[in-house]
Amino acid sequence: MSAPAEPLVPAHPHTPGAAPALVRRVAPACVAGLAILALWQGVVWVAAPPAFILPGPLAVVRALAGNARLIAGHGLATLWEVLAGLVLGAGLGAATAVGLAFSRRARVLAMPLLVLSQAVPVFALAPLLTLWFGYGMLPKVAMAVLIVYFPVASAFLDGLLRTDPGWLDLARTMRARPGRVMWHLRIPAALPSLASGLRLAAVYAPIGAVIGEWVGASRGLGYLMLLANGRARIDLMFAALFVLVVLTLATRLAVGLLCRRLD
Amino acid sequence: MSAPAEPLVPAHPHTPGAAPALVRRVAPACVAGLAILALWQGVVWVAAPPAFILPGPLAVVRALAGNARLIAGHGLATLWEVLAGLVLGAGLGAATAVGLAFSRRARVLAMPLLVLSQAVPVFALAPLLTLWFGYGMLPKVAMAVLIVYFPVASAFLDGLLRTDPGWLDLARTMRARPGRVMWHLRIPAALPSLASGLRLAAVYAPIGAVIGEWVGASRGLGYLMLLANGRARIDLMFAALFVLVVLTLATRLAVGLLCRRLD
Amino acid sequence: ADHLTVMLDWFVNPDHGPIVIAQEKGYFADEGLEVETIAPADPSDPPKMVAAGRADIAVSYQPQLHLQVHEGLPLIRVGTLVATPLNCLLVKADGPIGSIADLKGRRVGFSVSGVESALLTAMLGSGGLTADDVEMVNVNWSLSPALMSGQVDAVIGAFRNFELNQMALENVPGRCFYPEEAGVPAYDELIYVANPERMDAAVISRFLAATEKAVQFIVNHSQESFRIFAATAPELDDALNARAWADTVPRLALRPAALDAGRYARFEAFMAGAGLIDGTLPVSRLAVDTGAVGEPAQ
Amino acid sequence: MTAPGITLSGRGLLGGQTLFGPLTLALPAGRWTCLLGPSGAGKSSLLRLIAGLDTAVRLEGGVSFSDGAGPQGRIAYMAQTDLLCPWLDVLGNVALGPRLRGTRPDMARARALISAVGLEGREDARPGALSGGQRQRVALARTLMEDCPVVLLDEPFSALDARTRAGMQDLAARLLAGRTVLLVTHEPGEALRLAHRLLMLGDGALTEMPLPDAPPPRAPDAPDTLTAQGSLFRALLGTSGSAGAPA
Amino acid sequence: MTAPGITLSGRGLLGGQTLFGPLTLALPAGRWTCLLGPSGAGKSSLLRLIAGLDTAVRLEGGVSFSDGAGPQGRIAYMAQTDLLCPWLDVLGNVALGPRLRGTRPDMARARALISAVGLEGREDARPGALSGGQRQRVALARTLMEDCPVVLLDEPFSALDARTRAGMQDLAARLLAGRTVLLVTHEPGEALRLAHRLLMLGDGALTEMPLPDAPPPRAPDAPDTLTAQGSLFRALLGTSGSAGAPA
Ligand SMILES: Nc1ncnc2c1ncn2[C@@H]1O[C@H](COP(=O)(O)OP(=O)(O)OP(=O)(O)O)[C@@H](O)[C@H]1O
Ligand SMILES: Nc1ncnc2c1ncn2[C@@H]1O[C@H](COP(=O)(O)OP(=O)(O)OP(=O)(O)O)[C@@H](O)[C@H]1O
Ligand SMILES: [Mg+2]
Ligand SMILES: [Mg+2]
Repeated sequence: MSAPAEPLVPAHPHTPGAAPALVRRVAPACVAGLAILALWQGVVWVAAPPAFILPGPLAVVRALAGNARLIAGHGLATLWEVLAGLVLGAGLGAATAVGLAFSRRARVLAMPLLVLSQAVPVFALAPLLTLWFGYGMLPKVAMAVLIVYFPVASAFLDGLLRTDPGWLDLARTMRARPGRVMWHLRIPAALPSLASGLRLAAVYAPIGAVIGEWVGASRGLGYLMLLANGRARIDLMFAALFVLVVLTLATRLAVGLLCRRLD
Repeated sequence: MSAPAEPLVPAHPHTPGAAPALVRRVAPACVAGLAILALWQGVVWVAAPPAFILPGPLAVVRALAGNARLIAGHGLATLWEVLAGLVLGAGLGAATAVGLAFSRRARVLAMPLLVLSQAVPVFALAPLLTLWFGYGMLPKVAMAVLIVYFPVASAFLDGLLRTDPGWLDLARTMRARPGRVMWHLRIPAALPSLASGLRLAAVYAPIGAVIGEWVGASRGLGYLMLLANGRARIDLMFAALFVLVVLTLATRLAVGLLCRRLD
Repeated sequence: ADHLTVMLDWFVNPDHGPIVIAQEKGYFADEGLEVETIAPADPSDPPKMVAAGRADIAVSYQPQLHLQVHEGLPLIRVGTLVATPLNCLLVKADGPIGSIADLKGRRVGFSVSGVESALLTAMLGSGGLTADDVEMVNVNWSLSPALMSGQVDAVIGAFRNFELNQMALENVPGRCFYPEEAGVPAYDELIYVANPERMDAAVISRFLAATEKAVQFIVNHSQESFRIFAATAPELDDALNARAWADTVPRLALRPAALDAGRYARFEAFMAGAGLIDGTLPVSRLAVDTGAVGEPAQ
Repeated sequence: MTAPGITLSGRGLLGGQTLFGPLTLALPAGRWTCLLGPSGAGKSSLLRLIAGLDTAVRLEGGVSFSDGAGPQGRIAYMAQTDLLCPWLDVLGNVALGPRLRGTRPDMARARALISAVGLEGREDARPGALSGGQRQRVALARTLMEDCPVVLLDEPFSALDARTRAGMQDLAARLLAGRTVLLVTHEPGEALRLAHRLLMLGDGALTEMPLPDAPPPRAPDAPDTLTAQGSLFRALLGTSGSAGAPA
Repeated sequence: MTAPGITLSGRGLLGGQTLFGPLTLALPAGRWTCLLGPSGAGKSSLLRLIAGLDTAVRLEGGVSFSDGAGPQGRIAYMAQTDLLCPWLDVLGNVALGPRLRGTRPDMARARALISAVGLEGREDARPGALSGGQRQRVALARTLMEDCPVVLLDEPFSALDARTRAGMQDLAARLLAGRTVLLVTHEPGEALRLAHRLLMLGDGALTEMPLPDAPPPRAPDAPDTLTAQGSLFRALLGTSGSAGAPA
């Protein structure tokens, strides 16, 4: 009797199936969107928070439709900040990790500064940022960069410090130059860790931009949310929040797709 | 001629040296503290921001000394929140990662919710949290948990999904139970990723607690900082901030030491 | 004793003097009340919590009340804490802004509230300007630092009893343009709001009576009352609060329960005119005098 | 526990190309089948196909067991790499199978196997502290610990010196007597010692090779073993392998 | 580029215990030295000590080169595991050395080596798509690519079938003629084909073994090679190894 092996244990999770990557990723996103809406409606039904604390999806959809152009404009501003922050922050973070991976002494000195950069709350930083960068797009991007930077640097550095010692031995007998070892061995071997950091950063970038907008802004979803909150337009605030969540999910999805190549 | 091999490429970075771990870790911390002070004084000298934006270290030390008991009391409150948040958040995050590692379908559904939990700004969440948890220590711990949770879950999950397929093949021929494979193979193999997540979380936990204190508090460093900031007691604010930074560094250091066993 | 949860608008500060003093001097206890105060970090939370039934009384702002009632929050003003506007348009005393008209082409910072742009627009109108003549920037957490460091030329949303003193202490003296002198109808900055569907008018009357006694004590014994206030928490005992206390005392409502219906009608009309609300509601939907016999809230 | 016979038949496709076959690989029940063949011929792939594991090689055909049941839970598989868990000590690695199944491992048996593979006293060592041959022996002990009716061994003795190798062969022959065993090896002498059936995979086809009459395990220095070894060796050197003529 | 002779002398300590020695391991300049010995005897450790790499074994003594210089940059080391980079294709792996030194790799040479090890046409394959023996040959090609006066090979042919193995031996013998080579192997026949000097590490001591008179590489089926092989095999089986008597 022919017995094509039945999987007893799930096969390697990254094994690609038959459908093209995009479809396989977009379908889940739709499911995900529905899941969020369902959760939301569920919370509204079960916990029954008053509408001025958490309005139901319907009210928010109505606000979304009624303020589509307004929200789109602010959303676009935030989107640019997110993209700029993500690219710059990831680049700086990766560069920092590589720099720190070279020298234990540098790590001892710089790690606290990295930690410091995350430990200082925005409102302490905000006046400094605006003093240096003014009120344009710069402080928002700076904030997104700051928030993206750390997980990328930290996760990538962890990976760079875990290079298989066998490869390092090999490099040593090959009389390799440290820079070359970094580029040809340690960095490629640590790419999965970089991907891990980037996936985290993708989630943090939008909230970073929004926080940057609180520092001082006249545009963006963060600004719109604060404004709507101040005007007791809770439905509008949640509509903007909804767009922010969608933007975050989309960023995470895109970065996730890009990162599959690094794993 | 005897030629004891000279290292051409740095040896494996985790190779322990001769000094005991504690000393090797505490000395850097002191160096780090000095580095931060130096950077701070440097910024004050070079950029010369007005004292109401960034006071010099001296003024802050004076404020620290003058308000030692006040700050210590608030610091202690925050410390408990941080510890509770870290333990709970890391536990929940690790548990989530393990749960999600079992099923691709669960991941597709749950990842967006995880992302959602990070994408929603505090001030939208705050009324909900207070509605559910009141004004005690609970909403602060909840906020720290929320912030710790995500990097732990995300990084650990990444690791759990990267198990060497060879081991999974072995497990399959051994007719292993999925739960056992998780416990005996996938989790141990992913511990370095968990460590990566925990190291990140250690940095985020204090800021999470502080953000929780903004949700509504009459204790804690976050409360003290906002109060001092609102009342332009910038020296007091920076004194509290300094304590927060030290607390964050200490948390990171402690978690880092614990995590060496996982790498 | 009846338990009463009171949410302040923000962290404890001299604006809350009457509540703190009533607590410390035992006036609440005298009225058979057990009052718990809670300080939030976001001033827009307390009314929501009262509307949601998580607190009995919230300290809020009159302009906010108009917005919130129009958005359907079950809220009503039951008393007054500070009976004048505190908000002001703040500039540097030695800066280039000598009059509102000088703001043309300048940058004005504001904080979270949505009302402030309406106030500013009205004030600009008194100087012959429109909203398009200035650039509005949300500076959120740092009103006075933004002004003092020259990032903006003026800020709206600063409190005259605080930010002025704060700037003086930093040796960057400031100057206020007062909304009520520049085209904005006078309003009550700080009010007590309750949920009309849940509130017990009699208990609230007793609460207001206690704070009235506290206001009297503060007005009569300004120095001593500040010492009592400052002794409640170490972080309150500083030079700024001492100065702010003195500037706050004359603005406290001497009759917390008293309702000036015309003031609410005028501000409702102003808000409608500024396009912040659609139509106007009767004052009875906005405010109530809990002591008025035989006149239940509608 | 009776050992089933196994038959794999069909064609192995790699990408669009045929790697081997169509062929039929029959493993007689309770017997040792040894598989020789040039590097890259598809020996490991055949093993994995029988074990029911994913391979890059697609089998156009099927695998059948003489008792009609599937491969589940009755195949012990020793891969070409040792696949030891670095976080477990030697004892833990040997007892991995029962642990993964959630049954109580027979620790006495595990210890006995460790000492049988010559690692007594190293029970607490981590794989990182073992030499290559020691690691391979731990993997062997782990496979023997499984006590399965079907055992697939992919070059299980390749990292061992002659003496240790002979010892391990004896051990395996003794403990796996009566099991259906498929042994992939590059050592003709090893195959001649252990095989009931000796197959050569070359040019995509299986060829059965002659064996001495004596039943395995055969003495390595018995005259007809040596004769067979000589002729097998010459046959192997004549096989067209994937290694080109050295330039 | 003249190949230096190398002498390692001293005692190897593992924890507090002596693993080997005191002994002197002399590699004659420009000659092949083959090292046999039971699993766990310390062969790989000796190799790593000569290469100047970290080992768990501490050498109480030293390594000296006949020309007085150090090991830097003139040792090619092929470890017991292949250490291929999974993100590089075969060509990239073979050309790793020059890349790491920042010099321009001689791609024609790399391709020639790949085809010499029998992997022509697989230049673009990733290590994950190679069989065990193919991976080992890529590692060999990478080592040969280094073109160093000193070459340390740790069981370089262990995963290869007899025919491919013979081809690789010929290739290595030809390309490494005149180099100082230390070859660790478990195959007596291999040692007898290639060695100028044949050493046995056993019971912590080095023993020199007799070799046929013909110079290497010797024909595997020459009569005195076969005779020597028989006696060496018997000697090896008599050596007390670390594997206990199978229980
Ligand atoms: N993922 C893959 N993609 C393409 N080809 C592959 C892949 N995996 C294996 N191969 C090829 O399949 C063939 C068979 O591989 P297999 O591992 O079965 O060989 P083998 O006979 O075990 O060789 P060895 O004796 O060297 O271990 C090899 O030529 C190999 O290059
Ligand atoms: N980190 C370590 N800690 C303790 N012992 C170790 C460590 N590394 C190696 N050893 C021991 O050192 C001894 C020599 O190891 P080595 O790898 O040199 O052996 P080998 O002769 O190459 O064996 P094989 O033929 O199996 O490869 C072994 O007994 C091994 O268990
Ligand atoms: Mg194979
Ligand atoms: Mg070895």
